Amino acid sequence: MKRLDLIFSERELDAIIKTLEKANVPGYTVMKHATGRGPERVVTEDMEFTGLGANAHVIVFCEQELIDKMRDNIRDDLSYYGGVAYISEATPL
Amino acid sequence: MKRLDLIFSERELDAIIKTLEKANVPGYTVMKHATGRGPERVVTEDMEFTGLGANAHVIVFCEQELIDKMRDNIRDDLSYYGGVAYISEATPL
Amino acid sequence: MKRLDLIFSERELDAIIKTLEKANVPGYTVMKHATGRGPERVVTEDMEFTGLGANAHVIVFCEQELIDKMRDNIRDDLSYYGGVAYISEATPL
Amino acid sequence: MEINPILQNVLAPPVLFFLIGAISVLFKSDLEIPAPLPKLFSLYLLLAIGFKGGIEIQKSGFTNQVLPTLSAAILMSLVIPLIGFLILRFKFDVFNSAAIAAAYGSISAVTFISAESFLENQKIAFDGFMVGALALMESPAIIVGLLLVKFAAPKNRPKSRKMHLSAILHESLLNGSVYLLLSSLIVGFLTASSNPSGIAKMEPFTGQLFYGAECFFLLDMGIVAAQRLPRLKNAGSFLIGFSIFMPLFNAFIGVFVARFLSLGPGNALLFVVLCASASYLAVPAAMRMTVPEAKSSYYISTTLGLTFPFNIVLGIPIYMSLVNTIIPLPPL
Amino acid sequence: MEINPILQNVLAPPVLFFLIGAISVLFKSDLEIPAPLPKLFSLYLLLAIGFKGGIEIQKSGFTNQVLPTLSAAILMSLVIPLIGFLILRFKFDVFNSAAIAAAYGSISAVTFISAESFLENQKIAFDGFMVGALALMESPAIIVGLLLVKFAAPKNRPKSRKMHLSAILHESLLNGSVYLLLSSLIVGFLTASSNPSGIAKMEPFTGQLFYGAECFFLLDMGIVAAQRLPRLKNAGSFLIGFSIFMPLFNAFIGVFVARFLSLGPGNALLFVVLCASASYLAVPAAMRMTVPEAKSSYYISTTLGLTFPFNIVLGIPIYMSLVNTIIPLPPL
Amino acid sequence: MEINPILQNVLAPPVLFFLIGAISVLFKSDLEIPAPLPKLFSLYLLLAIGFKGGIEIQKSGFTNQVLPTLSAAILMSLVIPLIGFLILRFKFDVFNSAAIAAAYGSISAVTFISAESFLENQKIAFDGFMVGALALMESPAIIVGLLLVKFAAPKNRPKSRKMHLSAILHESLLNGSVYLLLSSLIVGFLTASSNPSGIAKMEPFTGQLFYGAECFFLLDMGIVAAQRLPRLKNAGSFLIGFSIFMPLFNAFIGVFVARFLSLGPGNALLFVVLCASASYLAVPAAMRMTVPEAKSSYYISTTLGLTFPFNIVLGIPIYMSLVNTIIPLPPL
Ligand SMILES: Nc1ncnc2c1ncn2[C@@H]1O[C@H](COP(=O)(O)O)[C@@H](O)[C@H]1O
Ligand SMILES: Nc1ncnc2c1ncn2[C@@H]1O[C@H](COP(=O)(O)O)[C@@H](O)[C@H]1O
Ligand SMILES: Nc1ncnc2c1ncn2[C@@H]1O[C@H](COP(=O)(O)O)[C@@H](O)[C@H]1O
Ligand code: NA
Ligand code: NA
Ligand code: NA
Repeated sequence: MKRLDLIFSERELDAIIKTLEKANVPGYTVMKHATGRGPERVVTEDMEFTGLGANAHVIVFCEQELIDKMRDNIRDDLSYYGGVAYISEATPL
Repeated sequence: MKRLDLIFSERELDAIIKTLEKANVPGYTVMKHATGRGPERVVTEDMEFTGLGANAHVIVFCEQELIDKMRDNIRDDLSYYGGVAYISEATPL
Repeated sequence: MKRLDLIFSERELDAIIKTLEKANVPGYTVMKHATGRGPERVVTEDMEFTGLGANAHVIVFCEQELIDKMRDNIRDDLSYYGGVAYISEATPL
Repeated sequence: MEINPILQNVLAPPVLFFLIGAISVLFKSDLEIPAPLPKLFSLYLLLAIGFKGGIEIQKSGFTNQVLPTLSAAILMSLVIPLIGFLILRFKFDVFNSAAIAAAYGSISAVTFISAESFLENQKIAFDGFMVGALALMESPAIIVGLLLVKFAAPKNRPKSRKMHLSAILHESLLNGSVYLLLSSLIVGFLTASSNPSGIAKMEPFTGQLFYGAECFFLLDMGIVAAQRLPRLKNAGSFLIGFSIFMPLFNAFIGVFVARFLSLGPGNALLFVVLCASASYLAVPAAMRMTVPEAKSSYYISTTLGLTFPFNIVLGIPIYMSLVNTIIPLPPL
Repeated sequence: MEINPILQNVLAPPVLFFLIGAISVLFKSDLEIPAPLPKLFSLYLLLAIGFKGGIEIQKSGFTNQVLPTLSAAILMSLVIPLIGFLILRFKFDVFNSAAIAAAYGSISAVTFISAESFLENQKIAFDGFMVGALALMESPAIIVGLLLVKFAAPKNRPKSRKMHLSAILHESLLNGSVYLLLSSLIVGFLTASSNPSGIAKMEPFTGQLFYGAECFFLLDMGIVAAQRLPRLKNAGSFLIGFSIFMPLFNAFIGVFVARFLSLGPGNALLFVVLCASASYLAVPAAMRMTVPEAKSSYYISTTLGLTFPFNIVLGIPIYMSLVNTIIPLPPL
Repeated sequence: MEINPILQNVLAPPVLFFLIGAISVLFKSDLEIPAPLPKLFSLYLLLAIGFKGGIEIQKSGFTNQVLPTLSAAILMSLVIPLIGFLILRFKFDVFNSAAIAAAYGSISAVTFISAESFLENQKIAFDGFMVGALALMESPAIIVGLLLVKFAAPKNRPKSRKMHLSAILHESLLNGSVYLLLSSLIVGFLTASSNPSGIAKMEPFTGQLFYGAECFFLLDMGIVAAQRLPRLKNAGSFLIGFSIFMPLFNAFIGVFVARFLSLGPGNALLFVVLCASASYLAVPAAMRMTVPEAKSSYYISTTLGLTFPFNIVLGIPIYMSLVNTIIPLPPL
């Protein structure tokens, strides 16, 4: 099994979830209110009151083939507003 | 060292922490307010005001043997309300 | 690529971010409001109103060499208030 | 039934804000009241309802209408879940039936205060002790629901889920929202009896602010209800029908009980609304803990997505005209 | 221009709390208003502004000054972004220019209410229908900004970012803060016309509490503004100059329009402040969604880090003396 | 000491809500006020206390009782930590002793306002300038605590933790809660002197709402205190004894100082309460930053888990009877 970590602007969340659902992932977890800085040196803060929002961190545990299936769509999504995606190994308990 | 990721309903948190403490884990970290969807396609949202709450994400860095020791108890806990548990490799800095 | 997970008191966040920036990491993500327990059996809670705050969880995706460069500084930072740091493998999507 | 009271109800700020919230979801506006802000308002409303209710009960004392009304309220919250359970069993397993039935036996405090606002608007009197009925109707339905699970559930339920009576009482009486309402009621009662100057000092917070806070909370309820509504589709038309039919049915029983109790029109409406409303706070929280086999999306989507909006927007004026029709009928 | 009105403005609680917030950042105090508490206050202020504005509009009716003023307001929010765009294009690409220009064409509700507080302090009358101008000036600038992107953007913009008119209208009218302000205005209007008793019941929440909540929110705005300010350094002196010059320039145009409309000094100040203020809520949220090529740090640091504090602390009294100078001039 | 004032104190809404919160933990109710809502109330209370205090100080002016009282207050907050340190050193290392001692030298604003509510209830007059004493007693104890660490700590403390005077002053004066209280006090003062109409406009927020917000916050404090209490067990009976004995001891010194200052019974009680109360906001935050060697569970469990509830529930009426006994004694 793999673990996919996606970190991107909260505003992109609906698009990403749509991509995940379309690929039929077994599940996903979303953590909002993440802040951070990316390679463009823009610091994302949790300015919820401005409507800008912060980042979301999405974790998906799934098989490699599912990731391969989603790769292009996720990259598209992330290239729009920015964000990162990393894969690592994970074994179910 | 291993890294154990547990994601489950916040309402189950006390039970899981009891299991972790009983196994004498060196430490753990809890992140609340996670939302998500599981294999049963039920979307968990952060409806704190209804008392339902959202998911908790627990991270434990510990040795493999500890995980083996806890495995059955954690599986029991998770089979009650649902939730997922994954193990991956981790090296202390 | 590596994934570096840092978990420590929110009060230490500025110091850690300064360390990361000095090492010129490509980016980082911060999640606040994490709670937990460490080896000293002190439970950290989110008592924001007392000014104590909770823990922060910082994730950095970067190359091994960068981690080697930061190792001593991060260890210094963490030895002050406590906290943990673990490295694992990660592949960009 | 005239159209006027419905329109007048809809044009009150709390209902308008509820609709605004619902419409924002419909139109995909990104209006959002992020957690835990709604919790602030739900805690505040429970505290204020309880506190004011306690004062009213202390003031009015235990008149001879109080005890029969409160007993009838408890009775209704024991009977309604049983009826609901029997209906739901046609389509659902024991767990889901018990959980949904318990929600409809219990009450919604915000529906209750909407009915109070409606009465104030219509200048119809009602008594403070009705808050006592509100407080007393939260728990019994939970107990019935859990007992139904305990006795009707398949025998092979895992041991860890066997419920003891103590656990059932704990879930039904010490549930956060039940506990806050009940204990605020006691605080209000004690303050009124031993420290009346405290009432005036609390008034700006629990009294004057109340209506506005209600509006703000209903704005969020509108958003949440509209988000839940589409999930009802998966639940099927049986459950959709149930979430409209059941409140009407309960209202119908309720109005006859109110008549039997010789309640005035104001108290009668509140009694009927308590019967007709369904819980989306105390019961879901308790069921999630104790009956994880039940799908939370069922008991949340019905109560929050359909029954609550129905009661707030159409139900209350409908029940009022029901009360106005049935209560004055000559004795049988 | 005398120093007195500036000092008097600075010594009002909302401005003092703003300064306290800003100074806390300067002195590295760990004072913090954690998310999402500021959102509570921004939602509350929008709701209360809209509600009170709706009541005022219903009360005052559509006098013959209303329509010309509202039309002029819309016109200004269409013209200002065009001028701003032309200026910004000297230094920035189409995306950043359009986003920043839209922010300056739109308005800041908190600056508006600060001007109202200033007028009340100075005992200068103004009309409730100006809130209508506030509400109407939020969206057009967003539309202009997005149209500028649509037509002036490089042709090789990826397909996924081609904007349809429907998307533009959606972003400009259903943006959370625009939607809440507009719909609260409608609620206020409907309440005033069909349910006047609701006004009194809302008053403690939307009226009496307002000034204090404004202070609390401005405390946070002071913190946020002071945190954003240093980021302007990276943006360069052109943008720093722009964020002071543009409001002054807009105020200058605004005051002549106000004179042309024969507005009294109170309404004139509010009109000028609407022209001079820049949006840090609706526009950034919309631009972030639709023009990700624009750097959010640009349109946030300028509006929130410099223009907003400038307007709150110095701008309002300056505009007042501008109004006092220009409006009474003999006709040309 | 009669039982009556204690019962009367316990039956006031703020204390009742505190008890409700504590009991909810005892009974394992899932009542919870999620973060960051408690922060909203703690910020609000500091802002309102400061603002109202500033107004009172401006109104009353600097009578000839003000300066001696404020000086005595500062003196007490310098002396108490020294005494506490000497006592604590019997059992704890320098770091823990200094941190705990600093907490007891500093003050708890909520204990102070509970004492004010108690006095209002008992219709005993007190002066607004006592808020000045509150504000001035927060920082000196932090300074003493940090100086104790600086000079008494083992010489092998790592270099990174060597504290400079500037860092000590920063922690003690720019700590979020100290800063907000002090600066709100200044805002209140400035508003009262230069902009009196602002007072009336703030009154609903900082005045009328205060009592209710205090109740809501105390509900949470009850929960938090009861959660912390069991952790005291690990700390041992010495620390448990200390957290009851130390406030009583400080109250005892305080009442004689109050007598020496010829304070009236109201001001005397407030003075005594300031001496007897311990900080759970400013001091823990500062100590956590600068003395990580000290166990936060020690200085939090004692102040929040035992001393605070003791003062709120039993302490205040006890101190009142102490004041009533000692103050009227014939001069020595
Ligand atoms: N190397 C990284 N490690 C961890 N998080 C990152 C990294 N790069 C970017 N991020 C996160 O992704 C968000 C969006 O980055 P960007 O691609 O610059 O828009 C940032 O705000 C960070 O939260
Ligand atoms: N494959 C998965 N990847 C990430 N998170 C998951 C996955 N499956 C379930 N979850 C999380 O676990 C929670 C409980 O899932 P469930 O087992 O369906 O009750 C969900 O709400 C998700 O947050
Ligand atoms: N073994 C562990 N696994 C996961 N989180 C840990 C572990 N040890 C410590 N932590 C986190 O690090 C924080 C600080 O720990 P400490 O080093 O005891 O101060 C704790 O509050 C936990 O959130
Ligand atoms: Na019911
Ligand atoms: Na403008
Ligand atoms: Na003290």
